[in-house]
Amino acid sequence: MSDKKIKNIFSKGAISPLFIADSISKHSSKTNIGGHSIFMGQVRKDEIDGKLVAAIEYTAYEELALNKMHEIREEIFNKYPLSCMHIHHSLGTIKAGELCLFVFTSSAHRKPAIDACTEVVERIKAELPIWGKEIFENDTHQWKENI
Amino acid sequence: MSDKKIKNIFSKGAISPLFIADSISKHSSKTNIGGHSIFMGQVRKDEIDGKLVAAIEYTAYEELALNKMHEIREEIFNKYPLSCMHIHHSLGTIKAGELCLFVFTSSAHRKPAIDACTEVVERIKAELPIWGKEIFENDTHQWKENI
Amino acid sequence: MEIEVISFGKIAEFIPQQKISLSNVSNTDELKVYLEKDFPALAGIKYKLALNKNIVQSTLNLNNNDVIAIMPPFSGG
Amino acid sequence: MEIEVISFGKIAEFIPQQKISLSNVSNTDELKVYLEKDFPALAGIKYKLALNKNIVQSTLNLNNNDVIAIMPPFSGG
Repeated sequence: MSDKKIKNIFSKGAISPLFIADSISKHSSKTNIGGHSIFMGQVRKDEIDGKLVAAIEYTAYEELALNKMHEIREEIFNKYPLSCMHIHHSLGTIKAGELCLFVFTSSAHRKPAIDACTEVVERIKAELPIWGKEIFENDTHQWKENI
Repeated sequence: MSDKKIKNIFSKGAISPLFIADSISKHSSKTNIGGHSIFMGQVRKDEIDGKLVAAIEYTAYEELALNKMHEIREEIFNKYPLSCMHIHHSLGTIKAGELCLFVFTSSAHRKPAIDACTEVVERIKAELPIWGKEIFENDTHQWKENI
Repeated sequence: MEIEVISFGKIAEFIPQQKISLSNVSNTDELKVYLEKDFPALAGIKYKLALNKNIVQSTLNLNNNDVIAIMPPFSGG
Repeated sequence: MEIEVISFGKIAEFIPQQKISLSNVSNTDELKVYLEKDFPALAGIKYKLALNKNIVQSTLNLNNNDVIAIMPPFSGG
């Protein structure tokens, strides 16, 4: 593994659209970029057995997740000619309609940005030790499982 | 073709990150959405024969482009279970580092949003009568061609 | 018959918008031959025609007052 | 030897963080048998172990003061 600094991807609470706008703005000085790809995960108000999901409470094994994300980041940068990659995942309680995941990749041409973004999203869901507890409007809960 | 209203995708000048943030925010009330995919095109400061691209000036055969975009939109909505799709393309002079294309798709689960976004970007580039004139820093120009 | 010609991108640099009176030209294939003779620069480049705001896929008959657009390869996005 | 056990997600609802003294358990495979006997609810669900912050792919030997995490299927994103 390289000696690059391990970046934190976690922050408490929902990801705000203004944070995303700010992140996009910061790339206007990188004039070698031609394409940006973004994926955002939003908490759904699913109905399960007649109960509505009010929020998802996210917890993680943070140190393991950050190590794993670091590995994924290195592999993706080796695989695709990317200019940048930014990942943010919420912890704590995120209400239905709010954003809990933000993946942002940029490259000179569109294809690497798009392919890397998709691959990172898949790997985050499959490989990072993060758990979502779906909290229903009546305060009962069930644990989400990625399929 | 359906009788849905033809939407305008064109606007003068660069697409601002705040416009994108606003567009994202508007989806927080759509609590059946679980995934959003965004593609943004940014003008590159390419170096061509020793000259740097300062801006791209976009023109379009607007009526034909909007009719074609309407067709593409209908086909994409028939092909993927999308909640929303928003497309914005700049006209006029867009400086290097600024955004000229914004494609935004949303669906309950991630895959349709991601696949539809990618497909729409490809089709916009291949099928819409839009032309980019690369203006160099010394005021000469050349016409861009999508490969 | 008279048709209106509009053009875009690099083609607009040498074919300005204009009305053209045609004789012995009845369809879009014949029009291409006519245009490439009248505007030799057109012969060397790839282009598509649109007839009354529809892209011409295979040859179409022309009528008086039709609008023909001459379009170089697209480069949006 | 003594190991520390931490747990996550739904598993944290029935296995709280704790120190466990082990005898006759030397690797992660034997630990799984031990845990599933001590916490029968674990036997019915899918889970992975991590040893000192590394996901256990195949059996690993245990040492005194190791930290074992018990993790149900991930559901981030």
